[in-house]
Amino acid sequence: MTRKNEPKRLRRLLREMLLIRRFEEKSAELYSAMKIRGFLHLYIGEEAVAVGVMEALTPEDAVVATYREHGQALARGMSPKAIMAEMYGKQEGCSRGRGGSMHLFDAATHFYGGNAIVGGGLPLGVGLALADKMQGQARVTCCFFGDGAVAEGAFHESMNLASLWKLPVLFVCENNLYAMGTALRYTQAVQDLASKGAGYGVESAAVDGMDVLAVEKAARTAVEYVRQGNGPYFLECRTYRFRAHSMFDTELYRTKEEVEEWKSRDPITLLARRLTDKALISDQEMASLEREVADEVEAAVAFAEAGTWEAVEDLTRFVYSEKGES
Amino acid sequence: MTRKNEPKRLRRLLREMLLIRRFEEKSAELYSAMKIRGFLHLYIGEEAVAVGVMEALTPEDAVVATYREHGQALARGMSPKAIMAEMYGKQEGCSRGRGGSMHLFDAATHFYGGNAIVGGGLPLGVGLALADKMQGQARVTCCFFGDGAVAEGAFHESMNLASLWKLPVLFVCENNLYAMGTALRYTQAVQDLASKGAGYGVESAAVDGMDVLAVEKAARTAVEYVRQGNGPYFLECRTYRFRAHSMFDTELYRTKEEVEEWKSRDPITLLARRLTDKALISDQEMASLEREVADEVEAAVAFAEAGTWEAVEDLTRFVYSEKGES
Amino acid sequence: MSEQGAIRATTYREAVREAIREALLKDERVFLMGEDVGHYGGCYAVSKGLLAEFGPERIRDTPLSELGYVGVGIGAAMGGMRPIVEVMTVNFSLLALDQILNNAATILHMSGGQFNVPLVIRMATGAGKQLAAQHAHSLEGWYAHIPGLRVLTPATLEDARGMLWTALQNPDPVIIFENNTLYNLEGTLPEHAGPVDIDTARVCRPGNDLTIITYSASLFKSLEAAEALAREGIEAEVIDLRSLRPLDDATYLASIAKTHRALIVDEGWRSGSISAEISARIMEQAFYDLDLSVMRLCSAEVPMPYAKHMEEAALPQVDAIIAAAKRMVSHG
Amino acid sequence: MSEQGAIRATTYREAVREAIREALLKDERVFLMGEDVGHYGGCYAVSKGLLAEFGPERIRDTPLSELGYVGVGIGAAMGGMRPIVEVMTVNFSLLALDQILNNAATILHMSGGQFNVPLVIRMATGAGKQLAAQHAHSLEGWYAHIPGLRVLTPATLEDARGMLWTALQNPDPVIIFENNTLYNLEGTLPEHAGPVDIDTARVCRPGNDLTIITYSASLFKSLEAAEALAREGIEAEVIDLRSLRPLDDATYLASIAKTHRALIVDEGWRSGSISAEISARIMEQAFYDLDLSVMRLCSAEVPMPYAKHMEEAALPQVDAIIAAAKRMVSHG
Ligand SMILES: Cc1ncc(C[n+]2csc(CCOP(=O)(O)OP(=O)(O)O)c2C)c(N)n1
Ligand SMILES: Cc1ncc(C[n+]2csc(CCOP(=O)(O)OP(=O)(O)O)c2C)c(N)n1
Ligand SMILES: [Mg+2]
Ligand SMILES: [Mg+2]
Repeated sequence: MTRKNEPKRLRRLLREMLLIRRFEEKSAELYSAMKIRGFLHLYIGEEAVAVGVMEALTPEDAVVATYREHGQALARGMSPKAIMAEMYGKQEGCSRGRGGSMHLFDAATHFYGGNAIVGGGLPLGVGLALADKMQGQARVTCCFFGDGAVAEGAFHESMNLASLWKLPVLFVCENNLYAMGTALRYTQAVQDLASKGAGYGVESAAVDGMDVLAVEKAARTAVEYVRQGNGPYFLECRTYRFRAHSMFDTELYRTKEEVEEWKSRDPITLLARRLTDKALISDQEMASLEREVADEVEAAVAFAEAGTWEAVEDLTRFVYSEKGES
Repeated sequence: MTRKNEPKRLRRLLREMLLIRRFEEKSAELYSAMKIRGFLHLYIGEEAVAVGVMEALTPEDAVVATYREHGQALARGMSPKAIMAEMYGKQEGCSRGRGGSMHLFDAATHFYGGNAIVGGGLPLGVGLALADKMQGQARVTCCFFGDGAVAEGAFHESMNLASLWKLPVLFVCENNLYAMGTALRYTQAVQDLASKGAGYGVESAAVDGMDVLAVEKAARTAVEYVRQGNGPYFLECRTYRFRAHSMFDTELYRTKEEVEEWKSRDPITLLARRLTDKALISDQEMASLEREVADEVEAAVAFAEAGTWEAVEDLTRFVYSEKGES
Repeated sequence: MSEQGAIRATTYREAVREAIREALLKDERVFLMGEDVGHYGGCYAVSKGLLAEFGPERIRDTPLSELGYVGVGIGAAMGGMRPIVEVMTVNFSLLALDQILNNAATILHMSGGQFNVPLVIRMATGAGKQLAAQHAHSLEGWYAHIPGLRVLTPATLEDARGMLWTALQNPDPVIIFENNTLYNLEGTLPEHAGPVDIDTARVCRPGNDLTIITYSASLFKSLEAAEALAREGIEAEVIDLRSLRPLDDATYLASIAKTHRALIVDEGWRSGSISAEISARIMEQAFYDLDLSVMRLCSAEVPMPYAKHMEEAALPQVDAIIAAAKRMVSHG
Repeated sequence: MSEQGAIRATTYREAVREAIREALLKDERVFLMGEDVGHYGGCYAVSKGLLAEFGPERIRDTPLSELGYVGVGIGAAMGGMRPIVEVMTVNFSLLALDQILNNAATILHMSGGQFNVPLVIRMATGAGKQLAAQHAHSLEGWYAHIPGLRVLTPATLEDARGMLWTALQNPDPVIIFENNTLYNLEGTLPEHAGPVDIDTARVCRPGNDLTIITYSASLFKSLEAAEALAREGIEAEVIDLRSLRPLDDATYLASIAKTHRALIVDEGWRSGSISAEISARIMEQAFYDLDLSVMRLCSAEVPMPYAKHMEEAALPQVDAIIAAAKRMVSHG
């Protein structure tokens, strides 16, 4: 991260957020067009979290995410084509069409899934970190989850285990203030989530999740701490989802005003403004960024459209490993 | 609790602890004699906790306990006869011989069981408190559990729910430093258990669990707080079990010295000494206390011996309620 | 016009909502508790409007703490309330299974009959919406293994409307499984439709050629298959089990005594399914009534795939029912 | 002297310990994790001495966090280790069932074959020690319902010694159920006893008059019954299933083709038991081989009672096996 390359880097971060945004806007359209089915949870509004955190990780690090994981998957560098094909249910999808939107997986980028049981990914993440520690690997496992997951027993048990054994886990809580339609104030006696680390002896911090650079900075501190063998770190990113929880949500539980207020802090606009203010990006460059991203999304859709259906005869594959898979 | 009656009250507390002690010593003998079977978890050394806490409760309050619950059951005023008969497996037992040592129940004294899933009683206790609150009852539910239970997700979820809904629960953690054979330092990243209340906004305190008067005092403060509608309270009682975890334990995990050191703070000796020091009990009185207690234990054994076996034909009773039981 | 009043159009979802509303109105000990039941209106919109009508004490949003709040429901039931605990789907209920099996189902027995647990748990179940391997399993038959529980599977509007109250009158824990594909089911109910029994299976369509035993969403596939079979001269008797624990053996055995052929259609995974139990019972109790062995059509033994064609292939479908029935009839 | 070396006296407990030791010695990716496996030496003394030999990293005591550490085992398996996770008893494993079913059993499939979970979970199971309703259930047959898992039930010393290594070579999750009444079982094993297959059932005693299908601790009751029956001229073929998922249908079907009578002895609750599945399969695949319907002897459908006489009455016993066998033979 030399000063010289910084403008370029910032433009890349902007591009990454933009790709998530446009990819998901397209996904919503495709959902309405019935090309994508099942549950579709959009990350729109929260892009700074995935992009900022991922920037602090190395390609060797491991990632565990939730059902709202398009952002993480894209920021991780997974192919938009494979993700889109997955949501189409095509065998060219990253999970061969078996997983859908909630279960994106990619061994190549150490993306250990899309887990759709709230809190279900946390013990997994701790286990990956245990394996790394026992094998003497320097890898960090970054585990994303929502504010809702903090109430689950899995959170409690995972935080304690990771701390007790000083494991290299970065717990990233995406606090968007709602678990589905239930506001944090109805589910947590103590709503300052970052304060919960103390009960487990886990170093913690909270950060503005709408500011990608703030997230990145906090994540770098956290990753550094973890990588040095100090044990886990709990990073609360305060963010907001601009869209409904899933495509079925009528959003009775929050006001338009609240949504609008948060939208005024759109992470993409925030970074774009910063770049234009400092004249680090021209209107032309901005337009070409948009064009590139649009092309990439279009290419993903084309790939998915051209994808093929797995043969029904293969239905019971992957229940057990095939020979030579171990 | 007038000053005048205080000596009498202290002698009663001593007697209660002594009853637990002698009852359990007898139980251990009967276990060796194969009269009692299954798991038998002795409370010896921890008597001050049950007796001190129970002293702060009213007869209307509810109690939820663990598999190590002879002490709570006796301090609660359950019949030693019914408890002993239960451990014999006789139908005169408090749970008709269906439950055994780990599952003592008694509707009359609001004793909601002996729960043998570690942490399993906590949600139950919260639910009883919720029912009371919704029905406008002033009752407190007192829920006992061990240090081991604190690691369970059930603890986390129960603490949060009780605090969120401001329910009248007194959480009493009997921290005897070991969960079976695993020392607290191997299971908790943060070993100051009372500090865990903070993460849930639950008022908390720790107390010397070998001193029945200290326990009582702390419990009175806690019960008062809860009864006034302030929500739950978490009381950590620091104590020690003098005996093995259960009758199968070879105690490889702790030193004789450690056990001896704690034994030097035997809660019964401590109170007895205090009483003799202040000349509130004479040697004769002490001896007659012992005799009374011995008689009571003997009577319990005689009752259990004389008890009868439930007919095998009734095996499948109580899987579902019988008519008119609702 | 019957004494139940005029006939109105409604849906399965509304029928469940009406049942909850009625219970809340009739018995002040009743309350509804679960994730998103209040402000969100229920993940399947079942409880929409109830928060406004009954307030947050009785329409109680919970944190994501399945083990915790199911246990709280058990305690509240023991404490004199009549909770209806909603778990979003049976897949998440595994987090609460310890409380369900080790407490709800055992406390009456462990306490020698002293404490019963009058709790109702409602859960969505079933596949069909491409929700994949953590949201689409049908474990209701699996739950039916547990002594101490009653397990209900309302398929019809009448049962969606009527089973809840009866369950609430039951002194012991009852789990009601609502198949997620049924919520939009349309039909009619009398205005004052009320409680129904929860003890017996129901013959939904009479027939002499074979008996199709099924429950929940598969009932409609079975009825559709039976119509198609009828056009080819095969009359299938279709039985809706309604309760998976206890099973009403008498109803299906009576049918088999007449048809001599039994086909079970079951959305659960085949091995260890409730259909295995039914098959075993038929053999034990009606071996000599059978012209040929009982057949089972179940879900493929695979975590539910996302892709539509794969999900469809994993589930028992109308065509497969028709084909199986024809094979059975032509055989005997 | 065979190539397995000299025959030595041993116990089931020691056989399991030796299996764990061997795995730890042979493969550095293997570690043992669970409650009280280290300092306490294992709640059934299985892992006694291993902490001293292998240290706390590889003999890893866990907090009471079943959901958590089973999930950690899954993650560690995905991360390249070969964990042996011990859950004290199957009763407590319900706390971890979400991780087992929704993660361990589904991740290979959900990931389209990318991530397998080479995890072994060991649990004690079974009744017989008056441990009552939260410590004494036999749910191994219930676990066999779950696609993606393999479920093993070693009954013999040979299997206690040999199944673990084979399970560790399996790329997918395996659950090994050890019946708590077997740990003290005495017998002999060759010095170098090693891995055994985990795919097939075993005919433990040949016979022509009826087939007794069983597994785990009930094997010994069945063998005892068979001896008694032999004294009355009835030769029972006794089959130890060994694996409950997958079931080795071929072995018991071959036996039934010969005996025409099948009795299943199963310590699980009857309704929805693995014996129901076996009964259904026999009917489906060997209907015309049967002289009479398959019989099941299972546990009474009751949370396990504490009192000794009641617990005994709840379980399938030798006398009942003998009586059932006689009834079946005299019938056909
Ligand atoms: C154990 C479990 N319970 C319930 C659900 C249903 N559900 C899916 S997402 C969700 C809300 C989760 O909220 P949060 O953790 O804050 O994440 P967010 O969706 O806000 O990103 C719920 C209740 C589930 N998937 N898993
Ligand atoms: C969920 C669960 N896991 C494991 C056990 C086995 N077990 C019984 S008691 C016990 C130790 C509990 O320790 P603690 O909570 O400190 O209570 P203590 O026995 O010291 O009173 C264990 C591991 C159990 N009963 N339940
Ligand atoms: Mg959220
Ligand atoms: Mg303890």
